[in-house]
Amino acid sequence: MSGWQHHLIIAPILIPLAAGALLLFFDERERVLKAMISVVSCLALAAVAFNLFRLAATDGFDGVYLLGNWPAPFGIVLVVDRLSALMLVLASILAIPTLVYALARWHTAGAHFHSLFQFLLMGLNGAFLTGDLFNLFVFFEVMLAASYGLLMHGSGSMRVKAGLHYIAVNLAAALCFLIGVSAIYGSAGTLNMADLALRIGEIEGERRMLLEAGAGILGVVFLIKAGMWPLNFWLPGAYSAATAPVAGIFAIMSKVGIYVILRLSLLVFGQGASAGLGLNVLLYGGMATIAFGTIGVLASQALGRLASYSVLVSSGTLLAVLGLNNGVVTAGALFYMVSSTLTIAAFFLLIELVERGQDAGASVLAVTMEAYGDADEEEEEVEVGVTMPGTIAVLGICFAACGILLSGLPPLSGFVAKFAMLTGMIGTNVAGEGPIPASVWWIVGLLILSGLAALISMTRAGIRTFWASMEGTVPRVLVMEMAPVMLLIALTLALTIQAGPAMRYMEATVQTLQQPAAYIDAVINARRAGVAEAGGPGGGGGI
Amino acid sequence: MLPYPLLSASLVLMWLALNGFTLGHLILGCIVSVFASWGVAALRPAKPRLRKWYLLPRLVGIVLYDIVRSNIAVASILVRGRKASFKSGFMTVPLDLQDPTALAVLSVIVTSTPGTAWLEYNSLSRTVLIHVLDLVEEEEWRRLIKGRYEALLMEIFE
Amino acid sequence: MSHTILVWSITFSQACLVLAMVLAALRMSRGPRAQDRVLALDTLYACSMLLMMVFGIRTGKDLYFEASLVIGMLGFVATVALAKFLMRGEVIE
Amino acid sequence: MMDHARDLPAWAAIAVSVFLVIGSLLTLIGAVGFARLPTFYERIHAPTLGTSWGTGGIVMASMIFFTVLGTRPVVHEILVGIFVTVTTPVTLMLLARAALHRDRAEGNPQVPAEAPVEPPADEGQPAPGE
Amino acid sequence: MEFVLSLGIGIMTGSGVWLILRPRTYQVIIGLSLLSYAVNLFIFGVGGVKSNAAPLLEEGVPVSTMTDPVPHALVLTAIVIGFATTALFLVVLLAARGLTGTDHVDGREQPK
Amino acid sequence: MTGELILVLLVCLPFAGSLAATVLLRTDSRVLAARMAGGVAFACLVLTAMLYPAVRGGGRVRLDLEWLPQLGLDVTLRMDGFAWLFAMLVTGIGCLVVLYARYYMSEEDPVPRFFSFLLAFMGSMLGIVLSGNIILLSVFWELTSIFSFLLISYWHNNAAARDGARMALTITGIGGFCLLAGLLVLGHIVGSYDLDVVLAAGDKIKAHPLYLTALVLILIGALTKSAQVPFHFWLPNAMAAPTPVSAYLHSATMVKAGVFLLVRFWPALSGTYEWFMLVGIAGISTLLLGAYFAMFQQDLKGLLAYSTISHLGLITTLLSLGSPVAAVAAIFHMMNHATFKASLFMAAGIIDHETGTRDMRRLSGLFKYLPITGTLAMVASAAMAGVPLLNGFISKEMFFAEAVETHADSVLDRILPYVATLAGAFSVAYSIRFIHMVFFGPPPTDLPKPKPHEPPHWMRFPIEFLVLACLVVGVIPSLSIGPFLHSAVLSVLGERTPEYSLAVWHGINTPLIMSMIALLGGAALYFVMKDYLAKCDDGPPLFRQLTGQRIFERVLVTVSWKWARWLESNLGTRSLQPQLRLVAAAGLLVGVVPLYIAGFSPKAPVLGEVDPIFAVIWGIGAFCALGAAYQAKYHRLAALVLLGGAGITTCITFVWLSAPDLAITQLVVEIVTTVLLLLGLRWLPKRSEKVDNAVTLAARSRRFRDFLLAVSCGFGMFLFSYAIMKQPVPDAIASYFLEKAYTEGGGRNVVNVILVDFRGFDTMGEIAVLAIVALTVFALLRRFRPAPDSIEKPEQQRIQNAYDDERPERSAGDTVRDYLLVPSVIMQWMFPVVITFSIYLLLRGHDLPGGGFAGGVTMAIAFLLQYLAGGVRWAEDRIRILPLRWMGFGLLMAAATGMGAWFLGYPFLTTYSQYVALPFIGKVPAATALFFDIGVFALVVGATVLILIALAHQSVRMHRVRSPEAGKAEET
Repeated sequence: MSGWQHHLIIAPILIPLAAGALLLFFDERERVLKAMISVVSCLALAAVAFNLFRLAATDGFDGVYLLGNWPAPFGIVLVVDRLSALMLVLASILAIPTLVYALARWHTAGAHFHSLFQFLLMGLNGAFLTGDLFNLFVFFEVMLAASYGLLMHGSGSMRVKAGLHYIAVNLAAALCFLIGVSAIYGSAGTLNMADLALRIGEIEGERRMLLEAGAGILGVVFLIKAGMWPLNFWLPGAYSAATAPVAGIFAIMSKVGIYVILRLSLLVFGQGASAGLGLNVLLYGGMATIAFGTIGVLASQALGRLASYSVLVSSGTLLAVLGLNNGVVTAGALFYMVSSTLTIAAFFLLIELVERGQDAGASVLAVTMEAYGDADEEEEEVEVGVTMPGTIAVLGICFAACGILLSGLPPLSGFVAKFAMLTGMIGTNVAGEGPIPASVWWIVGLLILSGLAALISMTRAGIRTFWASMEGTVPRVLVMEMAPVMLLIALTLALTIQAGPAMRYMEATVQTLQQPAAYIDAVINARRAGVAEAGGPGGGGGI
Repeated sequence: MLPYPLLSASLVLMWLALNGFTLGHLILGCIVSVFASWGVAALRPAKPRLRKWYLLPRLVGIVLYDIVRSNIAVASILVRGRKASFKSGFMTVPLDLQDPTALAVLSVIVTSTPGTAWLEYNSLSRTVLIHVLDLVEEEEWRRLIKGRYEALLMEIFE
Repeated sequence: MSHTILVWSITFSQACLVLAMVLAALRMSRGPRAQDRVLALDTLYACSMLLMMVFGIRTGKDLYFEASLVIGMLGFVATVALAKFLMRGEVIE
Repeated sequence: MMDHARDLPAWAAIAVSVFLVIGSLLTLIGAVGFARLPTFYERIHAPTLGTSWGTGGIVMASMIFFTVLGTRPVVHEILVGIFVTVTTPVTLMLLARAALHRDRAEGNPQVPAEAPVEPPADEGQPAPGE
Repeated sequence: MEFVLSLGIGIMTGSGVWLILRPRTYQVIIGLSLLSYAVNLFIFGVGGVKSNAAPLLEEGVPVSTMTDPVPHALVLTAIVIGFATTALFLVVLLAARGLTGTDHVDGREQPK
Repeated sequence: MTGELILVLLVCLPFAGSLAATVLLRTDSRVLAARMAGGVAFACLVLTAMLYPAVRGGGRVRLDLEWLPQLGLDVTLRMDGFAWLFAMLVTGIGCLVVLYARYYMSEEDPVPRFFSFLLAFMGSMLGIVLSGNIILLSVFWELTSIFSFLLISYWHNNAAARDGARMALTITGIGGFCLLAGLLVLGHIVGSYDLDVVLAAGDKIKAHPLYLTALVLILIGALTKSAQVPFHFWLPNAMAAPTPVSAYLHSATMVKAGVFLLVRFWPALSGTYEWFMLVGIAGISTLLLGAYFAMFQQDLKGLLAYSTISHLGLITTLLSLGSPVAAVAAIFHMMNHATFKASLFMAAGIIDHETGTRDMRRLSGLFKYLPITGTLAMVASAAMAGVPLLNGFISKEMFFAEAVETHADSVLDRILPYVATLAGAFSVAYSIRFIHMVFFGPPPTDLPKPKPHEPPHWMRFPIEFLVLACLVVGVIPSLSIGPFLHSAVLSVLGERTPEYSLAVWHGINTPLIMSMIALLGGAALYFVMKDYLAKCDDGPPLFRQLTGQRIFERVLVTVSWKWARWLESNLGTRSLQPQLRLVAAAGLLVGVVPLYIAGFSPKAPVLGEVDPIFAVIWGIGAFCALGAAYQAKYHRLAALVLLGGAGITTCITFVWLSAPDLAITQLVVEIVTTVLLLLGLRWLPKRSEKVDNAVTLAARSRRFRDFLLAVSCGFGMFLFSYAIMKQPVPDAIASYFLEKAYTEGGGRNVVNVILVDFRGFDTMGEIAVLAIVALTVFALLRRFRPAPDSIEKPEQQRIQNAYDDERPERSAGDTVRDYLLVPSVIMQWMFPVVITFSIYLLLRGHDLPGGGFAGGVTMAIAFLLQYLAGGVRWAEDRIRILPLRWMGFGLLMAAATGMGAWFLGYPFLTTYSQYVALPFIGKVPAATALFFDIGVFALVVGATVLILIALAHQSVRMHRVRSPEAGKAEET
């Protein structure tokens, strides 16, 4: 592998960082330039992510990047494996449509949208790539800080109130994160995940107990992020208050928690004495989350809340399914994660367009509301959209597609995802493996119910928005706003058609996750550049 | 280049005091002090005219001595506690000093001397309100401030 | 002998400073008014600064000097802000 | 404890001890006064013991100690002294003035009113802005 | 040492938790500050507490006597992030106060 | 053309046509759309017909395409005789419906959309028929639900259409989900989703413990789709659809999908007692109730809808019996029902179209106006009634024959003949009613369209064709439908194919007698009830109030709305406090439970170890923390000051426990935080202790709970930290850092080397956080609006300004000028000093305590001091800080330093350090880490200043009315 390719691993962090920093040099009025920088960065990011994705699937790829050229347990490492590459691709795929959507109008609703957006991407990518617990904390904070800014982008009472709750809960979570990480450091003496996985077997007695307590506290943090009931009440408020493009990119934020849980539970707690730590919490918590999300989906009147509760359903599904700790099901869950992230993003983007049509004055009102009380904001151009023929039809089709995706109906990827998980639980893949445990039946029931609830809610909402109130008024929608939604839906369609290859990737991913030895080995024995001897552990490593 | 030579020199001294004396640090200190004095130049403070800067050490000496003296005085009052009969109070002292820097120096002297505290300067009436812990003889204090410090400061600054 | 004196005097002086801090803390909680509390905080800062310097003597390292210098040089900023808040109701006008 | 200081000459040890005791005692006395004096305006005098010679004593002690120990002049502690001396008046002044304002606003009779408008007659004043 | 420090951490945590459960935004921000002190000290204490063993390399001082520098670095990062988030939370609570007119954490007064 | 290709085309063509129709969204393309749809449907019909040779005599065509092979989900298309027959039905009736709709739809309707949905529906239906993979089948199954929803709600401005469509979707959706689950369980049992494999594994399935589960789930799917009791009620409500839709969905396709499924899985699932009971009860009750309800409908389409339900019940009943002959009858009746019901719907549509109403109470004597349609309708309804020489008669005969047979020897067996006869009588009654009330009797009086006349010929053509089919099949069954039926039966039953004969005349036997009884009884029944029926309300007498629809809607609203809302608000919360409480409790729980489980017992502290001075310091710290907690509600400033006290304790602790870097950083941060909070304090509302001290009991208990939680958290944290501190330090990575810091990192301050080198990446992230927060703060404050009660200047300023204003000799602002006169001088002169100090901290960081962060904050304090001294205007008049530039520069500098290593072939952030010999000066340490630290420094300065100044600007901004440069803190 040539040298420059190896540096690609850090590019997903550096590109948005540099773009975000560069954006600071330009005044808010240079909108076009800022937008250009942002778009170029996102495109570059996508190119890099796809490249890494491709590389991660090839054999013999050295996905470990030693920052500062320090050997593994001491310095910080970035690790690209199939899972992190998948998440990178997902994030960058999501970034482009949401950014384009934002360029239509929202990026002018407040200061520094583009910088914050880039920093959010940086935080996301960092969280996906890092192989170090404390570095994970740092990137969590980067991501969260940017999300605070983005959530309140556009200001307004709703957003700020939601932002207050969101920040307060996340600050408490951040403190827990610190406690957890330091407890792990105090009991295991390392921060590197791979090293931790190595050491965990040797830790005994009180130190093991402290380690497990630390891991538990850490788990609470990730569950807060992932939105497990009853730690998820911040989520509907926050997501539904955010502007459409922000909510769109937030779709992947709750998946970060899932990602980390998946990563740590299989890497560190996959084997050995602490194996399966907290799996039951995931299982039952996940089921409770599905139930709560389902209830919320039914109880939501506003589309934004409906979408937010769909996020919870999706999180709950993933948590519960991960709690089963079954390879085939986990592969299905990965597929589901990709599919539901795209779906929810598309839905959040769509909601704004749809609701714009509900009240003829709404779009103007939204703009004035944004600008209210602010002296130095130049006036928004009122004519933001053009009434296109067929707008309603396109919106309606997209809405129906979202409904189909959310409720897991064919022919889009929501069905394939649900099927992939279900078949792993009760279908052919467990044929003849004895009786099916009760918890699986519960999950199956909840999954079906949640799909049904989404169906009921979405028809209710769709009928209300498209057929009962939209008569005569056609929302003003720009092609630039419609295209991202359609792109995302098209992606789910592509995912459906290419379900076979996609599932193969997911299965391979799960296989690598289930054999953490290779990961650990790659990290610990990663070669330092320019150092003659293989970068083994230093004097104090004690490995 | 060097709008405030005295300040720059002091900064170099401070730098050397912090880092220890080496040639390298002397050069670095000079660079830093030039940089810092540009910063202060941007603030455009009222530039003090130090007429008789050689009187400064004398002032410092007097003040240090007075501080020692009043330290003892105040400490004894406090140590005696409730038995001490002291009468604290406010007094107004008219001032002739005009230069803000000189006023600042005076205020530092008055306040860092235990037992007296500079409360309020009135630029219209050009008086200062001082609170004294042991206000036995008001004129005594006034004389102390005007004669002992203000006169010297007037000499140095104006 | 002289060493013993030094040890004792250091201990004594630390005790004095800590006691002073206790008194300042008491004043801080008792008030009765905001300016008393602010002044108490200022005193607390000063005492901690001295305590750190004594600690430096005790350990024979001047690593802790910067911390005391920070208090000496910048500690007043917080107090100034507090005082200005009391006087003007806002810190920066 | 204090093994590093065993080589310290006796005179230095005693000088350091004396300065330490003086400095900390003065600070303590100031704090006692601060805690016990009845009015705010009296209380503002007390901490100045700590910030003047209290600090001074400890600074001196530290300087002597490190100079003798390290056999090179260590003077940076003097900066602490200088800055404390320069900045303490600022805080006291601002605080006291704020207290004065509050007392006046509440009509507390024990504080003097704003200074009279006319400058005292015995002042021959140069024109402002000269 | 450990006992005193952990007791202190406990008390700070208790006060902080009490405050973040209060309904006023200002209480919450003070509580978060207290909690971040406690957490910083906790991280700090994880490396083991040693007096006079600063991790600054000097000739003749064996490194084995020095305290663990890693928690220090972690605390430094945590302090910075804590400062940043406090600032952010403050501004958000001000904004919320401005927009809703109340300093209740939910943006409206609790019905009595 | 190969069979495989035809299969693909059959499924794809309709969808392609559907997509093409959406392109023709313009309304003037209605004819074009109709032609295209007709063409597609006809092509499908032809294609299907072409496959007949391949499926004749039990043959099958099969196509496998990989989709998700790992999970057993493939695109397997498979056509056998039964599928062929059904596909013919779907495509054939599809053609006719398109033709009919071409004339039926009015000018205003967006016709392309209609045809688009219709074709898509046809495609889905063909998909169900042709699926060779049971999961693929459920895919198409759900698609039919979705498209039927869109078709039923085609006239969506009509509330009834919307509700009907939604109900259809909900019910069939539920069914679809259950079906999927059932099919998965089936897959679990069989180990494959391939239809052929599943069908071959009938015995294995029936013996499996999960058989009942699978059966129930699949049956729910099938019965909902086929509108069987108790899921029948969606079908009548779906009659709000345009008539072509009803004709298509409710005769040949949608509702037939359910029975199709039953037939499809008949070999694998049927024949057990469970099957017989479940399917039988549903079928029999549907048969009877549907027929009974149909009699009392006043809506033409309603009558037909209930009749459909009843006929489907008949088919279901036949299938429940488990005998091969009954299955043959079921398949046969499926075909027959489709023909006559489609024609009847179309006839009803014509009547509706011509008269403007479908209410039988208003219709009368139409035969005069619509003679041809009337005749056709009469024949069709005769077929529905089971009149001899029509196709309905033959299959009904077969049903009666089966009904008298004994099957599972249960109560069902005994009642079945009577039920069948009764239902037959009802069906005769409503058929007669349909004809008699509409076409005979006095001329109509209050028709919305007064002059009905015959429709265009091509609109009537489909009916003519279908009626002809009824006749042909009815007269010469074995010559017409016989061979096709046989290959269908063969493909379903395989070896179990029974002997049966399709003949009109079997001699006088029990079924014939039953038929006669039903015919005569039905006629009699109608003429008895004629007068009542002519006037009565819609719906059957006993059940009029108890309509499934209403119950369903109530239940749906209750469960999915009322209960959901109640649950949501009770299981969730929108307040912050409970959330934080939960976070704290969760943290406590997971932190303490392991300790408890492991039986943790803390080592008792040794008193001698405790340094009393340190203990006293912590006494102060704890005191301050508690004080802050106590005071924060009413005495904010006191709380702030006490917080400062707690902070200084922390600093001393850092000093005491060997962390000078931390102490410095904590101190500077402490100062900035205090100022920050003070800046914010100005905008908070006044709060006095007196106002709200009426504490309710609830509040008191809440407080007590919080207090307990806080105390336990504190105690837990105490235990936890004590445990962890008492733990011997593990063999940590620390020793590596201590050893390599100087030799490889080039610095003596190990903490700083970690920060800028070993773990420099953390620092980069951390400064990014700071930058982000600064940006957010700035963005938020640009939109800042203070609450009304804090817009005014603070009280103090008002008093002081009033004082200045009162006195003529004073100008405004004199007080503050005097106040700051002396302090500001000192603060100004401190400016260069602090700057020097900050640079000092920055430069020495690598070797001694300090570093970029502490230096940066110090620098920011230097700026802050000037703002404090002179106010915003004064300061900005003199110093122009461009915080955003500082931040951008800092970030880029840090990143660029890291990237510099690339050019030497090293990874990001690899540092390089060396001693450089300079003239006069000697060796100077030069590490690239310094540049990184400079980046940190610049960013911290920029971010801190931006945060503070943006906040400070608010005071100024509020007093300035819309002046152009307001809020542009970035430029100052």
